[in-house]
Amino acid sequence: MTPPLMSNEKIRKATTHVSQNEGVIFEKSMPGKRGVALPPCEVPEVAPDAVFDPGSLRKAIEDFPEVSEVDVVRHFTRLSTWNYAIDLGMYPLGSCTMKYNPKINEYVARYEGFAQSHPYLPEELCQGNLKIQYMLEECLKEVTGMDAVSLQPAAGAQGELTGILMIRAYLHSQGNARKKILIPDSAHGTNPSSAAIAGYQVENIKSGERGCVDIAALRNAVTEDVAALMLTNPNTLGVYESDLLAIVDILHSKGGLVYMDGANMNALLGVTRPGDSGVDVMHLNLHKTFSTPHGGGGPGAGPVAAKSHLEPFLPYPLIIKEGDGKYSYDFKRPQSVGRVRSFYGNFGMLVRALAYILTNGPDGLKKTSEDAVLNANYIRSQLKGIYDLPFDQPSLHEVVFSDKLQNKYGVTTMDIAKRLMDYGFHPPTVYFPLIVHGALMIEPTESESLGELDLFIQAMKSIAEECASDPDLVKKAPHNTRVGRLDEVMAARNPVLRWKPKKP
Amino acid sequence: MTPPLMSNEKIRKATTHVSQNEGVIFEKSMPGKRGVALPPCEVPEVAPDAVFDPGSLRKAIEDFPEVSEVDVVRHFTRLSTWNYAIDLGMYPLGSCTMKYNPKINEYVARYEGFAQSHPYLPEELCQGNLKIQYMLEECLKEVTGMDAVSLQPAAGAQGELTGILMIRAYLHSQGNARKKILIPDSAHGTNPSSAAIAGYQVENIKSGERGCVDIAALRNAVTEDVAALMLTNPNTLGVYESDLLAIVDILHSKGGLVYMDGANMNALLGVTRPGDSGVDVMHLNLHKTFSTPHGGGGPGAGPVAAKSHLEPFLPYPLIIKEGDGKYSYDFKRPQSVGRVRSFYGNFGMLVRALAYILTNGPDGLKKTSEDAVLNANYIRSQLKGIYDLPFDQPSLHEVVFSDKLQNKYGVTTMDIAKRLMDYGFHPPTVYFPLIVHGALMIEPTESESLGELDLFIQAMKSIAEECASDPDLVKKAPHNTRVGRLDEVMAARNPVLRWKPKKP
Amino acid sequence: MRYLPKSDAERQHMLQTMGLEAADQLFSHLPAAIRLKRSLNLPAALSEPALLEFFKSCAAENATGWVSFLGAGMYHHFIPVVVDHLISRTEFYSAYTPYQPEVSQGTLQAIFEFQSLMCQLTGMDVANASMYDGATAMTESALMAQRITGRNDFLVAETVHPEYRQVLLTYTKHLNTKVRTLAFAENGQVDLDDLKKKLSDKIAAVIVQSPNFFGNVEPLNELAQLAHEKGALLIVTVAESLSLGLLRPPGQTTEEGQPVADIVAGEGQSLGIPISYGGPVLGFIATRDKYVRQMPGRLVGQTVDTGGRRGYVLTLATREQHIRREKATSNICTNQALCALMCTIYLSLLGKQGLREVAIQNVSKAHYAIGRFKTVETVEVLFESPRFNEFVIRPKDRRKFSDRKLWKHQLVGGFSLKRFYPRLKNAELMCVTEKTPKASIDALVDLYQNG
Amino acid sequence: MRYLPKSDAERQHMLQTMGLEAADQLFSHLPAAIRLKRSLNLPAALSEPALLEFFKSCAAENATGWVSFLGAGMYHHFIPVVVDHLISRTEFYSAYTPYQPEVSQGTLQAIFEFQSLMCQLTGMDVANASMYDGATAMTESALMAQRITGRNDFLVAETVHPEYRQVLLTYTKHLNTKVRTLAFAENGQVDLDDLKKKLSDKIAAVIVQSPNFFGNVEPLNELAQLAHEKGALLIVTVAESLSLGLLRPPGQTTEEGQPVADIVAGEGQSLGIPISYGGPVLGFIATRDKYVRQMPGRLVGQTVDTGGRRGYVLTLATREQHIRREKATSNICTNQALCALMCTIYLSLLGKQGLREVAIQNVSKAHYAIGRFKTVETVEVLFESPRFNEFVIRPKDRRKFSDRKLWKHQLVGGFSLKRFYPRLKNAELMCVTEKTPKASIDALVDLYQNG
Ligand SMILES: Cc1ncc(COP(=O)(O)O)c(C=O)c1O
Ligand SMILES: Cc1ncc(COP(=O)(O)O)c(C=O)c1O
Repeated sequence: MTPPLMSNEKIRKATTHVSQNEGVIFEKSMPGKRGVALPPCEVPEVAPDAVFDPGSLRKAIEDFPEVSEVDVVRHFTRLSTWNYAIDLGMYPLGSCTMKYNPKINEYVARYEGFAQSHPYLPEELCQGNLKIQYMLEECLKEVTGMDAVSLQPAAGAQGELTGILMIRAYLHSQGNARKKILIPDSAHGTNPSSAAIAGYQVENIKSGERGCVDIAALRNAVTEDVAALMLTNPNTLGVYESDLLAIVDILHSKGGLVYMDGANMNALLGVTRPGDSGVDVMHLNLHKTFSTPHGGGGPGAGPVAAKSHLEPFLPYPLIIKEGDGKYSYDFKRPQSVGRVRSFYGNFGMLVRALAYILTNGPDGLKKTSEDAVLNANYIRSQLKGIYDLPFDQPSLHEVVFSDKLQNKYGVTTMDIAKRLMDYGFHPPTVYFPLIVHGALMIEPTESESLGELDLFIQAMKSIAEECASDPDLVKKAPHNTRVGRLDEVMAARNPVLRWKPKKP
Repeated sequence: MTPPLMSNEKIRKATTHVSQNEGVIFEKSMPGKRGVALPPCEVPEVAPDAVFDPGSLRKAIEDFPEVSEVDVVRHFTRLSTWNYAIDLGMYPLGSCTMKYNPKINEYVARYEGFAQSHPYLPEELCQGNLKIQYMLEECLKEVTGMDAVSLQPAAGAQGELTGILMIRAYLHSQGNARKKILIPDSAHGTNPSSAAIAGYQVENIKSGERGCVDIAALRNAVTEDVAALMLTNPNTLGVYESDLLAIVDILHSKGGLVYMDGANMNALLGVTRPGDSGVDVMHLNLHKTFSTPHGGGGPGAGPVAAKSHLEPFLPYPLIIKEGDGKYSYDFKRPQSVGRVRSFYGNFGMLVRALAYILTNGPDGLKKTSEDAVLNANYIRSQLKGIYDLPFDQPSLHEVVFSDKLQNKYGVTTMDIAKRLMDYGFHPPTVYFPLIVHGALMIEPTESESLGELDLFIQAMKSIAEECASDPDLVKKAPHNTRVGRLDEVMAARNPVLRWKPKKP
Repeated sequence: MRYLPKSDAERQHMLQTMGLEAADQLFSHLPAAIRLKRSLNLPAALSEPALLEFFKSCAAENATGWVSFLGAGMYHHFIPVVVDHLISRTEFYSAYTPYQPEVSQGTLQAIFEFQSLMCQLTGMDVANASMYDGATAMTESALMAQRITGRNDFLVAETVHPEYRQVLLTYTKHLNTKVRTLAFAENGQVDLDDLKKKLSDKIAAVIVQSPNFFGNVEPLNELAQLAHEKGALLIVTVAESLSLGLLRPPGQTTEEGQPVADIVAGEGQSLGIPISYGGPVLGFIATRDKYVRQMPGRLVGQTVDTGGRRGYVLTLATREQHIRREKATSNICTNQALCALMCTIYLSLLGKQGLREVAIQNVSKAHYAIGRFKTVETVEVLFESPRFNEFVIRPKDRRKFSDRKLWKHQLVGGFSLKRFYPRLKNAELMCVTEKTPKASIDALVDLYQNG
Repeated sequence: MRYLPKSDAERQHMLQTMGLEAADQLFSHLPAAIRLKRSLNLPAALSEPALLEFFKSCAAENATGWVSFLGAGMYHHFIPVVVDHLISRTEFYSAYTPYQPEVSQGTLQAIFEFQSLMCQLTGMDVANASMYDGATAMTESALMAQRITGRNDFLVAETVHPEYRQVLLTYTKHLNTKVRTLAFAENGQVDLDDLKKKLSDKIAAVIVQSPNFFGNVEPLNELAQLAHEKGALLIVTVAESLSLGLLRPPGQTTEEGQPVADIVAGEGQSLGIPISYGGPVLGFIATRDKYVRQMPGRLVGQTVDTGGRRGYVLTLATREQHIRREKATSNICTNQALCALMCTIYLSLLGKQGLREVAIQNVSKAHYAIGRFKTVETVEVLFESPRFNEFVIRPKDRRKFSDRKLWKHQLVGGFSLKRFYPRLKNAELMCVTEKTPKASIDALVDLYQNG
């Protein structure tokens, strides 16, 4: 094994340091330990078998953890130190918009008045929550240039499904729900998957030479069978679909609609509004553009924004502001696609997103997009030539390189990604979009300082040199993490998906 | 340089992992960056030179940081990851009682009603604060067996000073403040220092063969010049001064008093009360026994507890509970030693300490001491023979070994301490108490599980083997930390105590 | 702009390295026609104190600190502060999905533990890394049942949470799927006769909730037997997952070794997650090993690294949208990972004994309340079958007093069932948990008694 | 017992390895006579919910959310939530004093930054790692002056915070030290004639506060000249350290190159630390290089490791009690490190511009209030010399309305000076900061106006 590399001239951003080991929580269990003391019950305790048929009761849960509060705190604190995090450094996952999560947002979302409010509180007793949702809807309408918003979808993918279901319901109301959804081959996997769940056939359209929608090909593909085009814009190459107006036209002229995946809106705040280009419906990822934390995989929030002709089809309930300034829910939405999740969406995320918008204001949001685009272009300009840039279109918020120049040394994108860990960075998104072979998709976001960007660029350059001078070093990376490269094949071949006690 | 050791058979508790580098905050500064937006001023802004003589105004502060919120969050988050912490593992610093800091205590101390309360609020408007202090005083009286408590001292050392000043004032009121304070040579440095600040000569008394106060020597030393004996009990060897009753007698019979350094009360909760043994005045370290966090060096709280004859001399104000259940401050304390700090002590720490006591209750506190003593004795029993135990008296909450057995390989206590870092532990207290040459003072506290204790024991045994088999490995430790052994001599010879911009 | 770590001079410098002069040029390739030519019409930026003030005032417009008897899918339970303390570590909340395992072992191991705990709670072999909420978990497990059985239709008990049923409809009504409801019997449980009548070989799954929407525990063994006889799966949804601390896990076989639930899908909010107006909460799905490849959502699996050290990775991704695209088992991508972490911490703290004790406190307090209501002549207690912490009452004359009267005492009454069950006009679903003070129960009952 | 991570079986096992049977045997060597033979008479253990309830009720007995005009040494300033977020990292708050630098670089570098910032703010060469509070910082700097000058006595302005002066007395009255007070002139500043009269070659230091207890800025240059002429040091204490963002740093020399303060010792609470009923707060001492070996308290210094990498350690420990024992410069050991960290984070966030702007907002709002009070006929504004954010008013007839009347409006008036200055009966020290809403100032003035 290559000896782990300490911080050195090459590796400037990081070094190595002691890191605590820790087994799974079950391995810390010891009969009789407790992590919580309950208050006394206040009322006479009822024996379970006095209420339930003994057959419907469970025995003590075998092997369930028994640990003290100290054990729990140590366990999860130690685990936490094994993670990379935004507050530790740049997290350049393309398409993920890993921006700074403001602490003030975490603070306000935890106000008791929000955190303890029950979704079935009478409207009069939760006007604050209604107001927040209403304001956020107004803000998102303005940012997108759309006419109506539903905050219900729990994440981007659910926003997509909701939007496509709305398109279906709309077209159905026009007499024909149609059969197909067109999706560029550069799209995120959730797009085809959402379209399929909405009952549509998916037809992939090949990207043109420049990585964008090929207008001629699109024109051919759009028939009366096509319900809609799902378009990511800027697309997953970080490139603005400059033909958007024409694209919209093509669809509309055949009675089809345009759905926009707004996951990449971080490039466009205050710059251009999809609604103004004729997009019919779109979703936003509040956990990308609007800074709500990713939480190690979720929760997010994927509001849907639509033009007025689609408004009747939004999920119920909608929020209305009455003449007297009071807010209420409107459940009587006969054309609605229905409910896509219980209650009102991931409300806690909505609070955070509104806090983000109010803190930034219109100028701040615009500057945010400008800086995000500036950062991506700066990286691009510094790494171009060192890494292959498969599409030379102007970049917005992210830039996609490939491993082509490194392949000749037997090094792949995955190796480069792992080696970046030794340099103290989280890797970029890899092997996506699928239209780029060996893609390295880099989205710095606006949260990176020039210093951090320069460190990243230096690391990428240094790795490119290593690929030539010592390819094995890169291929065997990471060396400085607490575990080496993990065997994903074995995990899938012989799935161990839960802990079980060792057989004695 | 020895290559850093990864987790292996020997080193079970830890491995190494990437760790972010970070310069000082000034090095991240860039003119024009900001970390805060102020609200508008609401009133007309006053030009400073309209109020102040221009000569009394400052220019912009040269080289003061200009950074964004993101920079600040990253900076301090990265720094934090360079620290060891209780929630990462055992922190066996002897005499420091590094126990678990309950999270609930942090939570309640931050209630706005406490955190935002001004010390000059009229008593009627801060009854909650008065009640908390009153209750804590009552609890501490019960735990110590003393008659009165002042919560004012900010830390243990200030508690000592307060206590000695009270002794001086008391003796003075009896006609003669006397000249000397006797202090065993095993005492913590704050004891002689506090006595000196209180205007006393310090006379060291040599510990007896068994590490405890030598009764005969003491009897000789106690004259009419002696104001008091300052006694740590259990002493800094972790040994109970079994002759306490005799010691008290000797002092009292000559008109002297007994001050007890109660820093080690974690051994004695519910077991024995200093007041019941005749101690006149003592302090407690709430940041040791009562779980308030150490904060990287403070704040703490060092309440003083006294017998009734010393009560008139406590710092003012005292808290009284009136007949109607209202609380108030009593400032009219003509014999008081005066005020030792502003306001009412480290109130936030008092809230935490009371929360700790109320959570544990009487049984929990006793069990706490039992477990603390059990843990120390378990370590002792496992490491005895492998490390030299200079004093064979029964241990309470801590055990003191020496490096005698390792010296023959050229390895010292400091080397062993540093090598423990590679094993994922914080080192014990080293070279204290002074009466043990090369002391390794180990206080596990009750917060350690059997698993963690066993890992520690295994690490200590493994290091002992390394001392014999590969002494250089130990002498050059630590190897797995982000910086190697630091040059303390250079730091003191050529002090660089503040950042300055590099000269261009 | 305090979130933007750049000075104007730095921006200028960066632009210059690219031969640009102004940031606007970065967008110059966008068609002029679609550029926004004005500022966004949004409120001006707020300082931090002003922001705090704003949200404080919003929060104050909600009833805060009141005692509520609302349950119906979201439950007020006590959550130790340790949970929030730990999830507030930036390494947890600001991390992304653990696609790169070598720098994400903390999240991965925690999810692995979550999966393990959910298996223990539900009596199943395998559980996924989370779903959006109980409603979508149930819905996606229905789609899963379609894939497993190759059948299309569902029978859903009317005692399943009405909003869960609404979501199921949303996800299926455009497909060729029939969703029929099963009536409830007088004791509040599923009407077995109705089930027998409606079961057929078109039915992919029978879907019930237990404890059901009225708080009653369903006769799962009987339901399973009937469903399985016709080749349908039994999906058990659990909205009050704390009940799993006391009740027989639906995934466990009967005493006779017969399978009961084939999929357990539910809502984990009760297990350490603040109610937060209904979201973010925690959907979960657990099933048997043989169905794992039909499961939606992420899964973490154990593996080893190059040095043979144990580690964890996302696995079986061929089920998922980023690999399988339109053929994926689900479109879910971002899930509710942080809520799963809360649940993992909560369950670790409560532990074997604590979880059982809390469950028993819920039963005890609810039954205390039921007992009290039974002494009130003007109130009827409906649905006499075993209950966990919810029950239905029907005041004979609810007009006797208004909700407002309760509000004056900072009490919020139960959930009015007429919204979803017009037949049950005037009936209210009451929830009593370990957090409901006895004094509030007494006060509420007194108000119902005396108006 | 949730803080004790051991089962009874484990305890038993551990005891057995030592040949013991019961934990009590661990204490059997203690004399029986002094063993406590009963349980401690303390309240029974509280569960977490009960504990929260208790402290919530205590907090609610304090006036919460009111607007107060109290200052007098503790100041209400806005603190960004980032400060608390960061100090809540367990690696900061649960760490010990950084005696072992290789595993404590986070704390050490942060203290080094704190020292650097305090030097910048005070205009001094060197600052220590913190003292308990402003009062003890001032007191210990007085003792330091004794060591430096070899002299014994002090002249202390009566406009120094009265509690600081009380602490100075506590620390010195048993020594052979005379502490005399300096009167204040009609404009609120130190009476220079009184100073001239009282200065002698016995005086170790002249001690003043600026802005002083009445809010007035002292004429430091003149004071320094007079003190230095007689070989005394000038100690400047600062209670409202935010003023250092705007006012000339006392450590800076005059335009003519003359030294002003020799030691600056004060209270840093204003710089990011919650008021918390007066503690924990943040004492600091800064001085010139030449006096560093007489400084009390910890110091962090820069050094290198075996590989030449930059690092930080505690240094110059030969001044301290653990090395020098009775000859140490101070007995301080535990200090206020976490508060120093808060201050470091706060100053980093505010930065060069922000700090100045907050200071100006304080001046502006205070002067707005002064202006408003000057329009009230029945109120006199005392002490006409430059002020930062505090000022003294004297209502001609304070009986016109009671404090209770203010309280009804959730306002708390100024600090009544008669407690420390019987001569100033009826006078009140008012503090107005950036946090005081204009509306509250207006409301207060109106109440003084209209009774
Ligand atoms: C372009 C794009 N579309 C859609 C999604 C799906 O969003 P979510 O993960 O919130 O479901 C993502 C994010 O993963 C994305 O990057
Ligand atoms: C035995 C003993 N006495 C006194 C002290 C001083 O306490 P503090 O650091 O709180 O001033 C300490 C702690 O450092 C100690 O261990």
